[in-house]
Amino acid sequence: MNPASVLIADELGAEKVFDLLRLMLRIRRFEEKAAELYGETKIRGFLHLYIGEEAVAAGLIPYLRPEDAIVATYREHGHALVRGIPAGAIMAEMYGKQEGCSRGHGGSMHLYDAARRFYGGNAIVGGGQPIALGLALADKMQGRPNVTVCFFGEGAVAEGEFHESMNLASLWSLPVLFCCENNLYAMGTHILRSHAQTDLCLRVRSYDMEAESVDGMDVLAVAEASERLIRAVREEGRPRFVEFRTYRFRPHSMFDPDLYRDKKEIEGWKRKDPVPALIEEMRSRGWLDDARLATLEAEVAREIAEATAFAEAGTWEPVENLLQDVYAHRP
Amino acid sequence: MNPASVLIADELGAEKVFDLLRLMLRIRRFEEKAAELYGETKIRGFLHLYIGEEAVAAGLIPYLRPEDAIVATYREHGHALVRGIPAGAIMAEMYGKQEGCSRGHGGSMHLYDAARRFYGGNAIVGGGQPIALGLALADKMQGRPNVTVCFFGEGAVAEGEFHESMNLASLWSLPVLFCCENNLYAMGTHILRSHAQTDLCLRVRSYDMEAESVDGMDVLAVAEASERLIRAVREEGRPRFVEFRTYRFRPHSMFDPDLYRDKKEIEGWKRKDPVPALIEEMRSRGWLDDARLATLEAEVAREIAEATAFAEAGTWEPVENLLQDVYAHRP
Amino acid sequence: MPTAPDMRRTTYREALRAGLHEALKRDPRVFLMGEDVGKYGGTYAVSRGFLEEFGPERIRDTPLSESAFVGAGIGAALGGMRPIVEVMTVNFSLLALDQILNGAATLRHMSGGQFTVPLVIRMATGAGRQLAAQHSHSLEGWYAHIPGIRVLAPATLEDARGMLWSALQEPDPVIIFEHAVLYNLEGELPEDAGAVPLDRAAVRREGKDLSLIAYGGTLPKALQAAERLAAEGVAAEVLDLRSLRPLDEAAILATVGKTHRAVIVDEGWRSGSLAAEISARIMEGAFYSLDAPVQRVCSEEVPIPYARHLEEAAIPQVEDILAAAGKVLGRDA
Amino acid sequence: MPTAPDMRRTTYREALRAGLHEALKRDPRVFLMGEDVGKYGGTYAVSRGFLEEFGPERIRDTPLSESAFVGAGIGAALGGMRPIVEVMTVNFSLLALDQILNGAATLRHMSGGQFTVPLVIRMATGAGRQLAAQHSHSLEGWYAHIPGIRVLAPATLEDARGMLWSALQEPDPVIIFEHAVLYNLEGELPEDAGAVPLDRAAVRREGKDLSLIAYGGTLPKALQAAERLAAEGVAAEVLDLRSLRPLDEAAILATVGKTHRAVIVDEGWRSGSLAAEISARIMEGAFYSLDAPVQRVCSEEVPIPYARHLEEAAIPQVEDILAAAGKVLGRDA
Ligand SMILES: Cc1ncc(C[n+]2csc(CCOP(=O)(O)OP(=O)(O)O)c2C)c(N)n1
Ligand SMILES: Cc1ncc(C[n+]2csc(CCOP(=O)(O)OP(=O)(O)O)c2C)c(N)n1
Ligand SMILES: [Mg+2]
Ligand SMILES: [Mg+2]
Repeated sequence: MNPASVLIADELGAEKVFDLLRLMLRIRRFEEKAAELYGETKIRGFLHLYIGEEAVAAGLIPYLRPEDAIVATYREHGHALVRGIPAGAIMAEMYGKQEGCSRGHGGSMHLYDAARRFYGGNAIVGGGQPIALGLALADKMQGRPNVTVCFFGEGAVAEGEFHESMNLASLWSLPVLFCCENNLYAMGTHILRSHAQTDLCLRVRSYDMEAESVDGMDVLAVAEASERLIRAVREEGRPRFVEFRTYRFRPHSMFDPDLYRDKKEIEGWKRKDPVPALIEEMRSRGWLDDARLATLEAEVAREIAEATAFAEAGTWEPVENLLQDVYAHRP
Repeated sequence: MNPASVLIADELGAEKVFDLLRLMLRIRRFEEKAAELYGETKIRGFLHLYIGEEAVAAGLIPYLRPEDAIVATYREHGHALVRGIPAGAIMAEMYGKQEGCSRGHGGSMHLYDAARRFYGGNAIVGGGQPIALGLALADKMQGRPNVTVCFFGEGAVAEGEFHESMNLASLWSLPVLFCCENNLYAMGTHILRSHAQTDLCLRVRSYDMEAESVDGMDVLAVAEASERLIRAVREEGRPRFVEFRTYRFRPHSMFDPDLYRDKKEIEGWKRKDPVPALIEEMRSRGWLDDARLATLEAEVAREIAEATAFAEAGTWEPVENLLQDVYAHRP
Repeated sequence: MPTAPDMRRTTYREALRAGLHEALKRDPRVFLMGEDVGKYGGTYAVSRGFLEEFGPERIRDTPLSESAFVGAGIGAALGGMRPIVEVMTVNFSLLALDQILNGAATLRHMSGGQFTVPLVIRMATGAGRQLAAQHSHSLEGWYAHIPGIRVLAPATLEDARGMLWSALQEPDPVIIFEHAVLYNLEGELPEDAGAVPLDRAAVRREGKDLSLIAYGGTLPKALQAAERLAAEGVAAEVLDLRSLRPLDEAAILATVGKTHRAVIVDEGWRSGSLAAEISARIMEGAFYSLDAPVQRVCSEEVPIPYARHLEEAAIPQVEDILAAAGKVLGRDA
Repeated sequence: MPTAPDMRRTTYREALRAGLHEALKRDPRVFLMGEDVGKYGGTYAVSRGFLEEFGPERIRDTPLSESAFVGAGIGAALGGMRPIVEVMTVNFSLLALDQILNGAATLRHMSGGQFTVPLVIRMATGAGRQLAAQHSHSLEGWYAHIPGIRVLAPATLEDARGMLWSALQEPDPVIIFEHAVLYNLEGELPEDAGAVPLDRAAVRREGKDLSLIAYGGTLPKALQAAERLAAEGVAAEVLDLRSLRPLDEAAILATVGKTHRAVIVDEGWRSGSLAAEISARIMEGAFYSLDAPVQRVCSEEVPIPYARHLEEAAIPQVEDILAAAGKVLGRDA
């Protein structure tokens, strides 16, 4: 826990901090279950776990309004859950059932929810950034005071789309909060082997955009920065960039043998695990005891069990529907 | 003329400075002729004139070694001429004759010369930058102490390719000199409407690459910087970036009605015309008199007349050859 | 009894311009964005004066960032606007192809039908102006391969005038290809010309002896060839595809069913051309009514060269159509 | 008398790996570059251990910058190297398509024959692993449309082993598509397996009743279908295209000339598929020897869905091939 976070906790108070814990736990347990179900071949295709990075989605997304928009990546279960997509709809999606939040068409990498302005879910690295520009442009042109949040990894920063999007967002003053989840690796490629200059904020400031780095393993730090930055984007009507320094505890995907990094490095980062860190802080403040934690765990376990049951009970879209929804009206 | 250029002239001496003048004049007169021939429909397609920007190619390219490589754009007559491609071969190319430097396949936008390591000639804005990386990589991997110079406009800086190329060049320490010919406009789009941050050097430094701006209307300043920067790239084996601040006196292409800029702005820049400026400086030093200038003009006029005659006398590639050179061996 | 509307002499360029003007006037959600659409007035002068009339919010000059501004078009469409994105020419659209294929075309289906991307993308296409290999592509066939988008090729003044508005009424992404040699095409257009239907091909000339199937820049050539054939007593029917995706297969089969012989004229490179698809559809749907194998007149498989005579040799010409017609009529050999 | 070479049990992945290993060993100008080819060991583990063996100069991990590193491959080839660029999958290759089409494919011709781009690009392709719409493309047909490049689709262990070396001997750019479902394909390969010819299609099974024409990921399915047909007394010939550009038209016409009936199996979306080109070639070259219209078995025109049953329904299956075979044999209706 960063020293400043003590003050943030004071300010947020026990209940809000408890909410942050609940969000992180929901992601953690949901993904642990997903990994298990992958082992049972209930879930297939690519599955990218967010475990270790929960503080980012949990600390940021609650500060958005329902009218705000989110563009995420293929590593987006956490973002979807925090945004309020029911766990059952996400799980059913990963099962490929038509009760899934994308009717089973998308799977883990393509969670969508139009009502919640959750625009995915993009399996092309860097592909979501231009779309975020447009969402923000539409809000701006229609005079809606909304913010679009766009998540991506540090690996995506090397793509041409990043550059074009930073420039256009700044040039046109689009209300986008660009959130780089810097977990140090793009698959097996360490940031030192993908970026000539690893100070990404420096890079971003060269587009005349404000940028800052935040400890992404500290949900309180994330919350403080997010509240402030989302407000700034909304008020100024200009984009901002924030880098959350984080780490994924699991391999890139279920296919990744994870041969490129040291077990010690992983252990080192696990010591910064945002979930126990917050529990520790809360306990020391007397905001959490074993009983309350057990209750929370039980509540989360129930949610996930229900989600799994929902997915299990889900139905397969009839094959006759295959060509539906390619066009609004089948031409 | 910049105050520092006085010292540069001292250092270079009368003959070297005269050579610079000759190069600029050759470009200027060559292009004036090309424009005339376009009017006569001898030349067709796109024709992008470099008039106004001659100091850049004339001041830089002479400092390259024959083994160095050049990647240019569709506005590359000047670069081709200074690199030593015979004016006749260029003119014939623009006529579409098989004596052209690209057998008439390319026209004005695609001048090539393998022996002179002149790699074009690229009609896709930003398209040449990745290729420059590879040329430099090949030199580096084969232990050749060569430099690759890559020219592009400030408009190209907005393309994703620019970003990817800067990063990769810096990350891999590739010996490329990136030369941005900032003439303020990309077709009709002023840099203020294409870049959020118009200090392009600031942008480039964020890739951990050294960058500087040079007055591109002053051939002496260009020469000084070029000699120094080419040497630095060669010695350090790392890329560098230089922005030449320049201006095109003519419309973007022969199709451009040039409605987007003020005649006054053009007049203002014409007062910085690098050709009369250098003539002036040389006269004041007693390095040039009317007679010598007349001789030079006559020499240049003869070269261009011969080039035009060469192009006129050139032959059309037989239509039966159409499918030649698509593959090394016709499959 | 309605009187015939007044006719007005105009050009393909002016017709496009009128369509664009109408769209901007009628629907406040419509805006135009792309390189040099504003201050410059549009590369082909289609939007000249619009910046002054509609302002920089709705006539947006973009930096050279094809991927970002096409993607921004997708996002703006998702956000309730009706963006018209101009990609200057198809040659530069490759830089935005990922956004089109993996974004615009897939979002509706991938999201289980939740999202709608009412985006219109305009681009110039084709060779014929000595712009050489990198500026002379005809990639309509590639776009016509992509499920989830519609692809249009206006070849007449009516379609240049009307397709844009119709495209804007579509809830799905539509790509409109304007052939660069057509901008100066002249003709008559009713004063009240407007929206046109999108999915149907059109018989531009009736005939019974063979079918010439064309689109975009090859339509005028097919019509010229038909004229020449008529002089020889051969009645060629000319079908203008108009919509390249979906293809109006019924119209294709109908004309072949009538004439029993077909030549497809397509400026794309032969191998893997849209013409191949049409030939395959005829194979599958009208094989037994064919009196001769369908022929294709396409571009030669070469990067389009600069020199005029080579460029002309590389792309379909009236003579090539006549030669192919001779073949299907059994008049050669 | 030479004795038969020793056979060794191996996989498509191992065969690719052996080919790559050999290339790196034999030619010092060869190097491999792409995302995660080094430290990670290659997305499909094809280059695992190579970084340790050949070092970071020759096994180059790149940032996520498809356009830049493919373009760098072009430049390196121009500069005398023999780069092998791995684009992780065809899905990401759109980001580099401009470099491929406007650079690699055109430089020789555009320069009047001065430049040579001996570049090899490898990429995984295809659906079948529930990776959903953005990760399941089969765009071989698009690449096969481009003059100036060669396109290969190894579908057997021999080709996985041998095509790379042959490709590296070509002075022109070659794209090799490795179908993602084939990596685990097992079989026997001679110990001394090596280079294979590039331009020729191969008859993988002889037959006289109909031709199944396939490539890459659809070859095993075509072979299974042939097996099933054999059980019903129908002798299907299976032609493996191997080279998608140039197409071995002679082999296509030869098999159709023999069987008079053909089904083309292609994982690309139907409209504008490579299968359309093959159908058109048969139309033009073998029309009079056809006993029935050529049929295509392609992917349905939908972004490939995630759910297994929907994905299976979207891409060609053995049952679909059998149904099409029934059609050309006149056994339906
Ligand atoms: C354009 C593109 N190239 C390559 C890939 C394959 N790929 C998927 S995720 C990934 C790494 C991305 O790293 P980063 O942006 O840091 O995000 P993280 O996975 O670490 O969250 C790669 C290379 C892809 N999906 N899209
Ligand atoms: C990718 C791409 N997009 C658009 C164009 C059309 N175009 C040609 S030149 C040009 C302006 C380029 O400006 P800049 O890079 O500043 O170079 P300058 O022409 O000023 O020398 C544009 C938009 C193109 N050739 N390539
Ligand atoms: Mg990462
Ligand atoms: Mg410029």
